Amino acid sequence: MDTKFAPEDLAFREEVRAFFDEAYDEELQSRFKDLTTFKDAVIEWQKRLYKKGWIAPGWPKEYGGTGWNATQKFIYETERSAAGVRDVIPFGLNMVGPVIYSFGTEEQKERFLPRILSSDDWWCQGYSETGAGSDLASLKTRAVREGDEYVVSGAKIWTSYAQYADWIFCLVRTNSEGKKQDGISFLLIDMHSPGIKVNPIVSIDNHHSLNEVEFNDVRVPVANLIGEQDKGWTYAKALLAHERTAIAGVPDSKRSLTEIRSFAAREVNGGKSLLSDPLFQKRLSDIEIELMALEFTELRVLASVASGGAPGAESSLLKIKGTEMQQAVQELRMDLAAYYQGVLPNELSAEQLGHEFGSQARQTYMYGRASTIYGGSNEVQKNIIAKAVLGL
Amino acid sequence: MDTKFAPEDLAFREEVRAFFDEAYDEELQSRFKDLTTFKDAVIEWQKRLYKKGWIAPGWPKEYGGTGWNATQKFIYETERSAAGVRDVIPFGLNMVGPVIYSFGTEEQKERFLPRILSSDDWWCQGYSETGAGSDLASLKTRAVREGDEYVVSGAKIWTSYAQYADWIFCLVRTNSEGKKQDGISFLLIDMHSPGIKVNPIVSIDNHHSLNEVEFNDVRVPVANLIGEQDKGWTYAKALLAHERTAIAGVPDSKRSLTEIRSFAAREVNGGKSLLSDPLFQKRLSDIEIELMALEFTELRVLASVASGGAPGAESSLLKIKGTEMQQAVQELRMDLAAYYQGVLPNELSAEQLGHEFGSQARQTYMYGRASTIYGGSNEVQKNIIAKAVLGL
Amino acid sequence: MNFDFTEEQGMLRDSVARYIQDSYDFDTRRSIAASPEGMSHEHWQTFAELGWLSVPFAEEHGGFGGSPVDIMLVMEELGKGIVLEPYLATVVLFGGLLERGGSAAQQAELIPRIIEGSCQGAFAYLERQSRHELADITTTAKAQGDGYQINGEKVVVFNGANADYVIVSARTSGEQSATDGITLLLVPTDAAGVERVSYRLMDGQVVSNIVFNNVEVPAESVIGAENGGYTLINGVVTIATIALAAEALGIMGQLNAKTLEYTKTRKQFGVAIGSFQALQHRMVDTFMAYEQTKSLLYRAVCELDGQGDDIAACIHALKVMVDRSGRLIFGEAIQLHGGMGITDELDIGHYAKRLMMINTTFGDGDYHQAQFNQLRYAG
Amino acid sequence: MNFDFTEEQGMLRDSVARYIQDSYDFDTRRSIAASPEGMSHEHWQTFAELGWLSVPFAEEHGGFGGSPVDIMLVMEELGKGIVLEPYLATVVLFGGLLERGGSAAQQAELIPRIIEGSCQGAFAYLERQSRHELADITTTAKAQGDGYQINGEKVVVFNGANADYVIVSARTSGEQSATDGITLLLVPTDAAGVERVSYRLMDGQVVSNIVFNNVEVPAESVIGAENGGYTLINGVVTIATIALAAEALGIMGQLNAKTLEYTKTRKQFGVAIGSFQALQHRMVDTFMAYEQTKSLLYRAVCELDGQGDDIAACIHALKVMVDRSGRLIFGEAIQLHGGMGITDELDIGHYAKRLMMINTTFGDGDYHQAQFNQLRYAG
Repeated sequence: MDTKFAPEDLAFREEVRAFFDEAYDEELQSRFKDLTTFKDAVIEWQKRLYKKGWIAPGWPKEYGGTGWNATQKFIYETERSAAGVRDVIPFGLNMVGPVIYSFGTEEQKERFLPRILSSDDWWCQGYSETGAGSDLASLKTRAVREGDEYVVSGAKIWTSYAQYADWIFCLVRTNSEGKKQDGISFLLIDMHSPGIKVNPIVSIDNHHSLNEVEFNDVRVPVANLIGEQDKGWTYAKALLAHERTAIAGVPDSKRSLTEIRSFAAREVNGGKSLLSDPLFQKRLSDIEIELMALEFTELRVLASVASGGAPGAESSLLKIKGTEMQQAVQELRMDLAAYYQGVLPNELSAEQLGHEFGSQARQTYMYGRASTIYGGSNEVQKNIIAKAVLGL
Repeated sequence: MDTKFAPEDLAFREEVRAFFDEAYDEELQSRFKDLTTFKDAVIEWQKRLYKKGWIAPGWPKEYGGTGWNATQKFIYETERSAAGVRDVIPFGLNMVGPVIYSFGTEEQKERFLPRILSSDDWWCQGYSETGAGSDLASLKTRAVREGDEYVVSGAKIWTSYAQYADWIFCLVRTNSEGKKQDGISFLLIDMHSPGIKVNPIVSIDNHHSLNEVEFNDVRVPVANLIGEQDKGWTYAKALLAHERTAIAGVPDSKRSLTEIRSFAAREVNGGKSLLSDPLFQKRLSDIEIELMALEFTELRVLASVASGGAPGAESSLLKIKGTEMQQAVQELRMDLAAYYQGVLPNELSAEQLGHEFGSQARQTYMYGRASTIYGGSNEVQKNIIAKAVLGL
Repeated sequence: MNFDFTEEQGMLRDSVARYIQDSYDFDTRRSIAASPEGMSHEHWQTFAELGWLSVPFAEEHGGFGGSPVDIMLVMEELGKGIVLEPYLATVVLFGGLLERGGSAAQQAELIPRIIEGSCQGAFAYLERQSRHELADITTTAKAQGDGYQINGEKVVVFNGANADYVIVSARTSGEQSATDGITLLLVPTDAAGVERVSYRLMDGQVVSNIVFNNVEVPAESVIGAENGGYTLINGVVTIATIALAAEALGIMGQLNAKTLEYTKTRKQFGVAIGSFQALQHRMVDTFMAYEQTKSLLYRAVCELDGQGDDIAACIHALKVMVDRSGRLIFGEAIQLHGGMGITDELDIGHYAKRLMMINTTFGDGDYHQAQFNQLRYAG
Repeated sequence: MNFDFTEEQGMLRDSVARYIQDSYDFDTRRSIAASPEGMSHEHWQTFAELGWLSVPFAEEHGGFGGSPVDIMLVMEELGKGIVLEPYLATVVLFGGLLERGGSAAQQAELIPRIIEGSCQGAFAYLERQSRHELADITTTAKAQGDGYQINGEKVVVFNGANADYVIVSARTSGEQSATDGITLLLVPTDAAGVERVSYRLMDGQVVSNIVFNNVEVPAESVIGAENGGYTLINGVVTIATIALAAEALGIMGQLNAKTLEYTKTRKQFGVAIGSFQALQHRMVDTFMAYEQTKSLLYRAVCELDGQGDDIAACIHALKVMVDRSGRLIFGEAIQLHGGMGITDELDIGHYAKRLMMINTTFGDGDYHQAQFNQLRYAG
């Protein structure tokens, strides 16, 4: 049992720090905050990572991955978060990319992977449907084969950034007989195809990142099918456990907690800082202690994956606890803002208002409510643990 | 909406206070604490109440009740608790008594009620069985009619004070066909009958109050059947809602909280009293605030009962919240004792040990775990609310 | 001892309930929220005609002579519709201060106008630094000639944008956070030196930051006694807290009912999600939280004019309970509505945002728990 | 970075696990708990033979030269059997103080005897008033001739009844709660003036109150430096806390496993109660609490000899987590066992009582959370 860093690990850490320090500059950061420049800023940042060779730590080296060991990945992620560097958009790099290199044809790999790595294609995810919710497999979007094409009709919902996307990876129903998990296929669909319509959804944070994507007889070449027809559920499932592990977001929660501490030191009530208030301290440490544990729970899962295991039901634990902690952090930050949490974005400047972070704290909190719903609701995760780990 | 006390209410409150002050004397109180004198002390105290005419506030006046209105009952219970006066043993006075005057024959009323009021008979309750648990109606103890007698065989469990009891009221199966709730009968059984065996159960608090009661072909006159054969479930159910309301025990929890405050003011850590510790204060007020609410929730239920309603599923709320609060109070008191909670009773005197209440605090806490299990577990209460109130 | 309402109270409640039901549906509310003023003068006028604006005022000024119970009943029903019109700001706070501390002349002039719906008011008490301390005041009122000169800034003033008058808490003596030395002054919002910057909050209301720049008011503008403002503030905030708790209760009831209804109809894995026991038990928890909040609200109202001496503790407890129950209830409502719960389109999130704003108004749960602890366990 | 154990560590763990499984069932434990000494010398001798008593000691004294990881593994397995023998008191605390602060002569004399099982020790640190403050000491040691005279009383001394020697924390200078001025002294329990009153705790162990009445010991009895006892105490309590957390983890694992098993077999309403979703989700919560506790324990062990500078915070956090998870897990275990859960007959309650005693040893969760807060957020 050993969590010491070797000298080469420490050297790597220095390299990571130096890179972020230089490449993640303030000009770029300011462009993330403005909706009109957001998309370009994301692409530019991801291209910088690509140039450095660090765009895909999770991929095998042969497909463009970094070839890092578990310790290096851990260091990278920790430093990224500590430096406040935003994570990459996951849909291409962490979701469809691994599916393509694991289950795609050679032609698909050659066609799609390079453009995912270089961020020349923006991907989005077409899993959820209105009627299905956490019962993902009951999806109804239908693909009927006609010659060399599938004709897709139906609708996907909660699709993040569909308004920017060049491609969408979809689960579609190609067969209605048998178990609902059978008869699902995994299709890659060009978002510029005729018959696709993107309907924006404004979310509870007054923001537009979610969408409904309609498919009206959209024609998709059979060459865009991943693996075998009707076997898409298998490919999707492999992805889900990885997604859940990533969702825990422990480093980001830790960083946010550090930020909260500095805010709380400045926020004064009745002459005393919130940070010196024992009840506030208790809320802080309730979270910090769980996060200290969760950080090691994640390491334990990663270590077991590194030694050949697959993230199984333990990833559900990470998802549940990780999102609970995210929400607790978001709530604490919002409470810190007191009544300034109520202000809408873009209403007044911080100077006019007399407060810095209230509006953003609330938006993060409100949108954060989704984290216990998406990726398989936390209730479904508990069902998974009950069945797979506890044998109930 | 009005919770003011009228002048006659205030006068009544004075009378109650004066009575407790005089009648619940220290000599008596010390006898409750010793197991060898416990039973006699209980009987003596209940006889004093009987003499005063206050033994049965819940009974109709015609059967020996006090004829108090809801306000008087509330005042009586509040003062009883505030004065630290123990409640009466409920099995005769609060449980079988009401069943007898509601559903019994004239002969049964004449025979049993006076001796319940005078505490000449000690009653115990024969509901639970090993295999049944919260699924009370699946009970298996069997009564077969032979001429003018039932022959009872089986066993009841978790029977409090069976070792002192003269009588037991039992639910027994007289018919195995149809729904499990049908075919149950309500029998009054003389504990001195041949074939009854009482097996003590030592509980987690190292105490003996619980028992298993075995029935080996015990012969019970048919005259001891309440109401109709096979209809016992109806009579038992009427009782259960009343039992749950009583279980909330808000006045006792309030009193215990007051005691905890005075203990906490004297308990010092690092030069500061626990009562001045903000985290301890938070635990105190978390409970006190819920109790302030629960006291009014109980009043609202009582008020609706007084105006003709029956305590329905709301009594389940009282049971759940009331027992949760009891356990929280017990836990706080135990934590106050720190390591002295570990000491077993009768090991050392308080003087030798250096601490007053640790052992008793732990015993109360440990036995208190039962409150969320008995009277229909809190899980079952939630099922009741979900069904009856929420319509799920 | 009884928890029944009088026939008159029942009629008042039904009147509000019916109006919300018939004339204030979610789409109506949405369009009012999108209007520049964040309220509808037309609806306000109807409130006046229905007599709701007269509830707390004495009969001599044309009021209904109602009790806190009446305020509670109105606010609970307004909560069910997340009504945007400034009942709290104008009737409970502004009107309440006039009723408690106003001179005969002030009352005679303004209360009838409030009742008829022609006068909007606000209470400017918050400052940038004050957070939850009502006495943390740096705005000053200096005696000058036959009156006062006011300087300073107030923030997040409810209904500040629509108010004809604002009552401002200013320091006439004492240290920054002293409860002594606070004076309440009535200021017309069109007075010289009053500058308003208005903006919208998440719950749809339009509020203002108000700068007072050498604003001059006559001596008769004082509400109550000079330096004696804190007692008045405390008194009106007590009633306002009960009003907000009642509004919150109305919201919680709606959230629970809507969530329950949704779980009965929404199907997953082939069955209504309301059939899942884990969800049932959580909905029992939200049901209990609602009932406990109602009990504490009733307790606070009874305590107000009862024999108890513990109203302050009761108000702190109520605020703690509203905060906790509110978070639990809107949290479960959003979670159980799944993806729909996090859309702007559904009403659930709007109920949640109003609850959040109520929680942070006059101090959040943590603040009030600390106050409760101080009151009950310190010293 | 890895979380694997060495082959040697695996063998050690298996050795303890096998023994508990084969030779320390619940009935055996029950009869040992009922014995006057609350421990079995026979079992202790076997522990010695199996080498467990040598784990933390240096090889020069015949020890195994083990690390905190080895202690952790042994204690977790002992926890599974709620073993009564005084491994913590004699090996971890008494032995740990000798190993850290004992003179060469003290070590050479006593450590081999601990390892062979012929010497029982205790650490007397608690006093009536001290609660969770290790430095709150009124027992005095006055220099006298070529040694010290000790006066005072220590309470709840683990293994005090069986100890041949006790290491006592006494004040040689400084104020009552000062961390400076504490001296550790080795005292034979048969020394003149040592009076023991022994009694049994809920977890079966026999402990003592020990009065020191003009007890005289030579200067060589000092462990470590005069007035420098606090650092030694702090160091050994850190290891002891990890040991207790490991024991607690073993217990929590057993409680979860037994409860899960019970819910799979116990039938109500015609089905196994484990099929109820509300119970399933609660058992997922206890599973997560167990895993989180394990993670924090591993973190603390890694921090001990790692590059981190944060071991104190980690130990506080661990104690908080053990307390919370423990309460949750034994609470659910009792609740889900229903009536059986509250009987003395079933092992569940005994596991619970040991967890409760662990929680209150060296400070409960609330105490450690306050310490954590002080360390991390104050100043």
